[in-house]
Amino acid sequence: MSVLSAQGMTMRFGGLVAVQDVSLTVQEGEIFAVIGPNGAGKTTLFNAITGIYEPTSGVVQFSGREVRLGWTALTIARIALAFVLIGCTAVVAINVESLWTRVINANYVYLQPFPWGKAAGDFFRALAELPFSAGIATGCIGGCVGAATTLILWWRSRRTPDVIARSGVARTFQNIRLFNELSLVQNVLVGMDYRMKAGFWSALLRLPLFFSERERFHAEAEKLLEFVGLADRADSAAGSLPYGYRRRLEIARALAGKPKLILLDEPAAGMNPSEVVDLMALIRRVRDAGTTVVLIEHHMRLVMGVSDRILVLQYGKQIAEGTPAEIRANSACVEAYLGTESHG
Amino acid sequence: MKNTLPTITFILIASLGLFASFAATAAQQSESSKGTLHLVSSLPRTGSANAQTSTMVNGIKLAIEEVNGQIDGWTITYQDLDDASPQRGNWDPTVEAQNANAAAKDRSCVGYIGTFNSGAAKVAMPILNRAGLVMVSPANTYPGLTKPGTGEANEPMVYRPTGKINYFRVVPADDLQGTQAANWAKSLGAKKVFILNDRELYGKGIADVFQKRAKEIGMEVVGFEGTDAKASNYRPLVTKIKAVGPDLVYFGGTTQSNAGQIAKDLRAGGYEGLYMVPDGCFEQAFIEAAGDSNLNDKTYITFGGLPAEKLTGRGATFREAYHKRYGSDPEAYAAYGYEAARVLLDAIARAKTKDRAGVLAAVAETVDFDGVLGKWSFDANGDTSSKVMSGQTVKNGKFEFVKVLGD
Amino acid sequence: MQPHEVFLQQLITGLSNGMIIALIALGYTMVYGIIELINFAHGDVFMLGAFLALTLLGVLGMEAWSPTWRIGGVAIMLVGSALFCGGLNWTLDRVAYRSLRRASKLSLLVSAIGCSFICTNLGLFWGGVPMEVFAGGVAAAAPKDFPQLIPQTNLLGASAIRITPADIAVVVVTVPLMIGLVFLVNRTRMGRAMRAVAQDATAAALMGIPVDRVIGITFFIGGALGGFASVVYALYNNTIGFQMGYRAGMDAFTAAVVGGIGSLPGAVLGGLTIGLVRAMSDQYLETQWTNTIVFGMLVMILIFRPSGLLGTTRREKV
Amino acid sequence: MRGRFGAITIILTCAAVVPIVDLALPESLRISEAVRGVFLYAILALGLNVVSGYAGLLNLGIAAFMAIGAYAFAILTCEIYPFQVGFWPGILLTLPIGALAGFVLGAPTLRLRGDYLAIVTLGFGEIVQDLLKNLDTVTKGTQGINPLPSPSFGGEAWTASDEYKWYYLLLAVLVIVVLFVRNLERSRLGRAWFSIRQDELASRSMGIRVERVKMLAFSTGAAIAALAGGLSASVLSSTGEPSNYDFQVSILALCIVIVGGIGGIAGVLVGALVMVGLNSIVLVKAAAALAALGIGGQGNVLLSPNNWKYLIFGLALVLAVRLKPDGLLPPRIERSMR
Repeated sequence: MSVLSAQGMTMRFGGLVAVQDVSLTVQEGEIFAVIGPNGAGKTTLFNAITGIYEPTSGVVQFSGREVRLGWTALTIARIALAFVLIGCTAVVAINVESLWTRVINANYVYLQPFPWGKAAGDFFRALAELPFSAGIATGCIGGCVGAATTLILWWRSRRTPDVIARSGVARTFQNIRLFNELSLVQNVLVGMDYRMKAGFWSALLRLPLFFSERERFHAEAEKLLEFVGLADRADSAAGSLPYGYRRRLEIARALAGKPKLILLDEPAAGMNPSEVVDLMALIRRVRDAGTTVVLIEHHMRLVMGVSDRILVLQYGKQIAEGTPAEIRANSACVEAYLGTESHG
Repeated sequence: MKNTLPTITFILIASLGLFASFAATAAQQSESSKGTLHLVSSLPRTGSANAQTSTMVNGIKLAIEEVNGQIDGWTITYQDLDDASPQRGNWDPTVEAQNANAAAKDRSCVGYIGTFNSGAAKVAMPILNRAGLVMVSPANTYPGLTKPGTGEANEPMVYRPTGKINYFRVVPADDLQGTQAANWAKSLGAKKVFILNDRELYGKGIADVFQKRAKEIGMEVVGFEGTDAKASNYRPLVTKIKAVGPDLVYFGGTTQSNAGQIAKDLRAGGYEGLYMVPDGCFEQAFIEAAGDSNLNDKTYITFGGLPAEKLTGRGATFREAYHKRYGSDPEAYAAYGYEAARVLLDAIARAKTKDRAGVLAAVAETVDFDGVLGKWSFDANGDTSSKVMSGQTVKNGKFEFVKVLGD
Repeated sequence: MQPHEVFLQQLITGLSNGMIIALIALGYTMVYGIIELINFAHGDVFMLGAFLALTLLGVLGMEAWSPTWRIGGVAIMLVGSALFCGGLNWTLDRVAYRSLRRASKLSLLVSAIGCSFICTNLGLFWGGVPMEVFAGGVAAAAPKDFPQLIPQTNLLGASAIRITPADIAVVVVTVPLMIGLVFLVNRTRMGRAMRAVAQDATAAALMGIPVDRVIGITFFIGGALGGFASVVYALYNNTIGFQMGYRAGMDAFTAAVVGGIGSLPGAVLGGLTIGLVRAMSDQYLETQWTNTIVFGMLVMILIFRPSGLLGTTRREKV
Repeated sequence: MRGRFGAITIILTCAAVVPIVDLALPESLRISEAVRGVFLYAILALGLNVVSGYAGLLNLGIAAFMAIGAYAFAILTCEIYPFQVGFWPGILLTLPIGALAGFVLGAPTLRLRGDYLAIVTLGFGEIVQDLLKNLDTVTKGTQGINPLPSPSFGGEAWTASDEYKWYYLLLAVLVIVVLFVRNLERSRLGRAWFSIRQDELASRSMGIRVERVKMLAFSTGAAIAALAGGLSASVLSSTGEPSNYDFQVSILALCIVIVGGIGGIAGVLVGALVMVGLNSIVLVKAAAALAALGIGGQGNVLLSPNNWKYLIFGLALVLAVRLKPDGLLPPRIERSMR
């Protein structure tokens, strides 16, 4: 079954077409590589897949399902609720002075007990007697503004990176984006965040759930750091890590959410040959642990060494797809990419 | 952690040290035979009200200098407290409470001159009332501070937790001035009035009274709007005013809340009717801010008391003394400040015991006081009995007395 | 006045006010565009410019000049205030901001707030200068009258609608400045350098652009615009005071945001929008609600266009 | 991990002994009343620190929430309104009311980029003052609402003169707020806040629901600010007037957070001491001392010490960030987070 399927992806920025009609399908348990010269649109493709960009056209499916918040009953209920609440608020807000005079000032005599029942009655009577413009019309306008705002905000958040990450797709970044001021463990714990249950109140009041969860996830995070070989630095700040280790930490952070699919953007960039060998082993271990891997890479030895299948992009278009052996035999690819690479 | 502790310790010690050194200098007191009686004023000295409060403090100092800082062998000392804070640029309730508490605790303090803002008075009054310290305000005009039934249901009892009256003011409250202003507006021939207010306690209060009175005596109120004191101009509002065509625009507000700019924009916008403002604008700074050509002949100012040049007796002496001391004619606020200080000094002289209780009792007994604002007494609420209101206009860039307002 | 006359009059007033706001907003938006700093001191630099203009007016005795000479006087004030404000803004950058380029943006902001306080206080002192135009400096904090060099008489004669020479002056000063600025930024070497620094200061430095100098010049130009604005403002409103920088600055900053911060045409559009909304709200609603209306408009615009009316969504490089 | 808690403990312990030291000093040297103001600002700044320090959302209108807290407390407790719920329920209710206000402002605007949000909050700060002024049937406009109840533990209600009682009450509230904020900081939520402050896109790509997390920060900050507002109103027994909660207050809170060291509790406490101390202790006493010495003449604006306060405050800000761009006590997050 395909873990990731992207069909007809096109990404346009103004006049520039960064990715044009690219399709790819990644099977479960695969290591899939996307290669191509600089500026071929690889990272843009990743960004479109992970929701950082909204593709100009094309459909992305994870495990056969398009990840996008849909029109559910809940959404409609939310918009309706916004309409009612904001509409009512608008009516009360616009008329607050007259209502206050009628309900509070008229009923309250200094230091005498307040007739709550009568006041409540007065409140509704006053509401009912509002003129059309201050009552129903204001309510409708306020409600429409509220509903439109809610709709817009919801629409913009339908396919954001967090929605996609929560569906089990993790990624790393080409220009490493760690949380430099946080420690290594903390970085990994951020990746685990959406698996945690303890919320605001358990943190504030230190409820038992907070402690049990903290214990559990800390242990797991340390295990993950061990998995990528960084256990001995767990408590130092990520910003203090040497470059080569940062990639690993990013991979650990990405794995922390137990994703089904992980996208690695140039994981070997800036690594020396022995680090690359370690990385290849790590990528295989990740796959063996049950996570499908998609990677962008320039480092041909790594790509050819670990990939099951390779997609070649040039100028935003896909020019070939196949096993490493097929790509090596494809003259167009060698010319477009491998040829230039061998000089560099 | 290593460099944290020294930092904190340093900061703590430094701030304590700085404070202590200042406090120590502040604590210096002069010695005299019988002892020291201390007066303080608490006025906003930082920020926008600085102009008025400076003249008030001038007035207070003049009053003390006139008795050479001595009464019956007691030394009178005076401290000018600021109830504004730099970050606020305006009166700050926390600072006002601090001032009041400090005065309450200082046993040698027998009189508290203040506040400028009625809002600040609400904070200070209960504190001073509990301390039994007399408070004389040179500027508060909010009626609810003294007069039952004019403010909220619990006013003014709420400011007198001990039940005794310790708060007095030498200026008439808004209810008097607003009413008189409306009467005068009608006698000037105004039929349609447009009322503006600066949405501050003073301006809104007086504009409300003006509106009520204007309706009672049959003027048509064609508009009532709250302005924004920080606005750069009021041209759109002036267009709105012109569109309804009033003969008089009343602005409840002060020079600080942009009375001058409103005058300017009224003229620049082509409004040709009359313009009337309360005593918050009775200062030369108003004419300077508005530009005399915008005010001349068509502007009317009400004021609780008589203007300096119309004063006779006590007032005339004051005017000369002030001019000699500061090189300029006293303004309304200087007279209020001077009057407040003199009431206190007079009471100290009369007091049987030279302590808080004695001074408080003496202030309350002030009868037929011969002051710069006329001859007046404090009534049972602590208000001045002076009902003299005068009307001014502006001619050739100077205030000119028109008449004494009365019913 | 007929209803349509009232409407037209509010349109004129709104546009005049809007132009002044726009001119101040340009200074904000330029500085923001280049170092992403909300330059809180800008409003106060603007205020000091107005004080300089009044001082020049007093020193040269312009009130006594004939109407034609007065136009020359206005030109002197414009140039003087622009140079002064530009220089002051440049100095602030040099003294208070430059050393914080690498520090967090918030430290920079606090530095700007500090500068704003200092400038406000300097304005208070300036108001105490013993000169006749400052009322002899007796009440330093009081608002100061700025004489009507440009008369506020009606050019349309007895018509109910008023267009005054001051309205015309606002347009005559503001529009060429805006056009000149757009030309400067889009067509000159300096403008190109500014845009380069705005996009990526590090890359610009690597390309041999003297980044600090370019930023300094941007501050100078931004300040100079504030200086021009201060004279126009003073001529139009005829009052200045040491606390006028706050509201003027806030209106201008709102204008810059409404238009899309960093965008020059946006700042102009934003300024005009705010001027018009203020005028219309004063007329057809109540003055006391005008600020609320402007704020509501700001929020609504930002909900529907999160980068302002003419702002471009900046794509984050991933 | 231990380090910062050490710093916080030291500061709070010092604060606790101030009144005791005070009693041994002559009247004019006592400062505990002024330190009370430090506590209120520290609570306010802790609220702002959650928003601006942890989550990195520049909020220039925190005073608006303080105003909302103060007026909510006043309307709920003052005897001229029918509700009169009493001090404790009133103070506790400021929290949800503040949080709700934060939600109302935040819901539509929290998606905005940094400085766009800043201008919205700045505007909100102005609008709340306007609303409080304009709706004078409800809020009494600029009159202020008074008197407000003060806590009583069985005995008589306190007055403004019971300074040591107030002192310890405010200190206790400050300690509770510090504890709660610390609990949040060292939790999943605090981690998420730090992560979005450093790199919003990366945290989003890690599955952090940025809007929700920001909203929690915004509402928490607003709730704490509202609490500070309620307390300050209760101490003064009056709300003062709406313009007592203006931009200057927000700015002072922001300066406290940044000068102290953004994102750390100890830094905020030190910042509050330094900034408010400078403002309401050193400058005030200095001006008073100079005036007592006869310095501060008439006529010349330069001679009055009061006229220098803005300048000194501004210079202090510029110098503070110049000398210590990361604040006096910059937090080391990788250690404090656990």
